[in-house]
Parts: sequence; C-alpha cells; structure tokens
Amino acid sequence: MKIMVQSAAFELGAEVDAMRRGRSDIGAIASFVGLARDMNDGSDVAAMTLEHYPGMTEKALAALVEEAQSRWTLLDVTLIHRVGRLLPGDPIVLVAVAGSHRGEAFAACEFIMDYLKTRAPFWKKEETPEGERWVEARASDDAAAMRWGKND
Amino acid sequence: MKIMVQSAAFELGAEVDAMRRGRSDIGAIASFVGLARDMNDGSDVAAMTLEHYPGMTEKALAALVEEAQSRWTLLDVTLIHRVGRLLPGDPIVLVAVAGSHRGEAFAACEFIMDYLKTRAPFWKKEETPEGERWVEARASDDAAAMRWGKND
Amino acid sequence: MKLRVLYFARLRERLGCAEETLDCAGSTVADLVAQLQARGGMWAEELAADQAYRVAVNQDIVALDAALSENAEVAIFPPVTGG
Amino acid sequence: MKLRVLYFARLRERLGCAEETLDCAGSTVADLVAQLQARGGMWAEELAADQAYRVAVNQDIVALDAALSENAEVAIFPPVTGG
Repeated sequence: MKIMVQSAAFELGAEVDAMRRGRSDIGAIASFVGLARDMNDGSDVAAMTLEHYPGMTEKALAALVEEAQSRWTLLDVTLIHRVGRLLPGDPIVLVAVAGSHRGEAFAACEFIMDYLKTRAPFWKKEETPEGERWVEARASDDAAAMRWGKND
Repeated sequence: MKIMVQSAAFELGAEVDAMRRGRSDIGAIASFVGLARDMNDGSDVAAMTLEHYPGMTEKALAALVEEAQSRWTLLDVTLIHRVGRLLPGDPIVLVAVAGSHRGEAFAACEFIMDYLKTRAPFWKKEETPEGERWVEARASDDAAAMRWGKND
Repeated sequence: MKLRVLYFARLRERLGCAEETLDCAGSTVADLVAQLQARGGMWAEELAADQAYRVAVNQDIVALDAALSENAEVAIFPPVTGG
Repeated sequence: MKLRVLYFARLRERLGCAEETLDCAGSTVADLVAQLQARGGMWAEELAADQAYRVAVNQDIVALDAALSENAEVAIFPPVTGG
C-alpha cells in the first residue's frame, strides 16, 4: 500500500509497474488519473492551486484505503494526490487498485475516488480571466459518494 | 481511438500519456489492465496461450468501443488485447478511457471489459501440471455483461 | 450453397479441423449445424443441442435461425474467454 | 478550554486567519462556532447557520454537537473539492 501527498508529478506506468513487479497473483489492476482541465463551469482556467490540511490529509486518505480494503479483497492500492500549483493537462490524483479479479478492482478504485471527493481535505482555487476563485463542491460528488451506502 | 490485437507487450504509462499528450480538455482517465495469473480454478498455471479469430476480433473490439461511445460522451479510448503465449504476470488486455468527468470514464472502461469478456473472440488455453486445458467461460462474466442491459 | 466454415479453440482441436469449404443443402445456421452433426462421431457429440457453442456469420455472432448466404464465412466456436 | 483552531481555503482568506489559539467557554463544536460568530463581521457571516462549512476535531470530520477536549485541534473549512 502506498499513499502520498506531494507537489511532484507522478507516473501512472511506473506506479502500476511497481505494484505488479515480482508477483503473478494479480489478475486485474484498475486505475484512475484525474487531470486539471483548461475549462470549468464555463470559464477558461489558466492554472489551479491545490491547498490541503497537512496531517489530516494523510489520515483521511489512509482511512479511505482502509475502508476500501474492508469492503473488497484487494492485493494492493496506490493513492497519490498532488498539491500546489498545477496547469491544465497536469495530473492531479492517481488511484490504482490491484485485485485477483476485475470486479473488485474496478469497484474499489471508483469507491476511493468518490469518497476522496467528499472526505479528503483538499481545496482547489482556479485562475480565470475573471480572477481567482475557489471551486465549489458539487452535489454530484455527494451523490456519487452516497451510492456506496452509509458507513459512519 | 486506438484498437490493437498484438502479441507484443504494451506499456500502460505510454498508452495513457499518448491519450493526454497535447490536450487539456481531459479531466479523467480510467484504465484497466488484465494480467495472466499463476493460479486458476485451483491449479498452478505455468503459461497460457491466447487464440483469436483474426478479422472478427478487430470488428468485435471496434463494435464494443462504438457501443461505449454511443452510451457515454468519451474523449478517447484505447483498447489493446494480446494473443499468443503469455506467462504469469504478463499483461493480457488494456482498456483506457478518457472523458471530461470520472463517472463516464469509469463506466465506459468497465463496460468495455465486461462486453469484451463475452463478445470478443478470444480463447485461453492454460498449461497446468495436469496438462493443457481450455479455460471455460464463466457465468459471472455473462452476469457482468448483462447488467448493462440488452442492446441487440 | 457454398460456405467457408471455421472452427476455433477447443472445437478446432476436438473436430480436428480448422477450416473447410462445403456445400450446405439448407438455408439457415441450424441447417448447417444439422448437416455437420450428421457426420457422427465428434461432430455429433460437440455440436449436440446441449453443448455450449457460438456461431458467427460473416464475423457477427448470430442465433441458430439466422439465414446463410452464398459464400458466407461461418465460424463455430466455444464461448469466448479472453480479457 | 484551550483550543488550536485552523481555517482553510476560502474561509482562511475571508476570515483573514489561518490559525489561532483561543479559550473556549463551551464544551461542544456548536459552542465554539457560536463564540466565533459573536465576533461579528465576516465571522458572523461565514459561520452563519446557512453556510456550508465542515468542522474537524483532531483531524476527524465531526458534527456540530461533537464534544471538544482540552488542547484539541479544531479545523473549520469549506466542503472539500480535491481529486
């Protein structure tokens, strides 16, 4: 298991290769990369800055991964979230889940992303032609997290 | 869109980088890699050979991707399936789906894998201590494909 | 009518045939299958009604009542197991 | 009781405060929020009942009726938007 909060870029290929290196019991690796877009809510976005809550962030991410591991039988999980200033096209977040079979790998990967969107203390500030603005939380993200059922 | 049937290995990182290179409208890339395992149905597997139906395979994979594109708004899809002899730990199949948002990227990626498992003409033969054996189709794969609803 | 018939995977091995060209007296996939079953032996066994196999005509999977056409490419194979 | 209170993102900017140490007269998160609202101005505005904000105590998100403890680390922030 690997959980990182970092300003540096990450490499999807290197992370997934590290998960499977030297083992032959993994049948499925589902992964996700979230990227900074050049457009959001109808405005051009020149750059964004990701703020977080050091200490709580690591704890919240570890809790997400633990929760996923309690729901599905997983062989490995990698979760990397970047902070600081990012440009359109830059990768923001990576989740990779290794399992014996694809169903649980897909489910756990999407679950971690959905929960991360509502529970991990990150905030995005965008630079647009109209000035800087904090991204507002989306009701659709709450709805996505809700479909996994209550567990508090 | 890229669809390949090949005996050569593929690189997840290189494929995903190729999808996002030079563009900043992609917000989400969901991907999947299926790997050859050292164990199946209670037997050690030393190697497997993937047979396919040249001509129909390419057509079937293109149809899967088209069907996914008709169901979701996707920005790009890459689908690579290997054939020939593979060893435990070797990657067999790669699906990567780029979208504006994560929900459709995840759904389309899982949909393509589920349909591929029941509709694309590939067959696996395993080498086990008890001899060679053809892998039997799984009812769970039919069930996984069924949940996307009928479309014939 | 003249057909090109392909067999794959376990079926190819059991039937000892990867590909053949034949004349089919009937007009549907079911007619072709009946004609092949009539060869007896492995053909009767592997293509029996309770066996799981799939048929593609011109590279599209079809049902047993699908029509055949002159020079069609017909493939008979076990349920697929890729991915 | 003595508390360390942290503010993040839009709230940090609006309140002009990233972190403070204060004495809280009450015993729950709601008591602390009421005490901060009583400062008036931006504090009253941003922490009003109809504003969406979250509170974490010792780095766990909690409800307004959660209890506080001596030297707790309390964080107040907008709904999260990472990923």
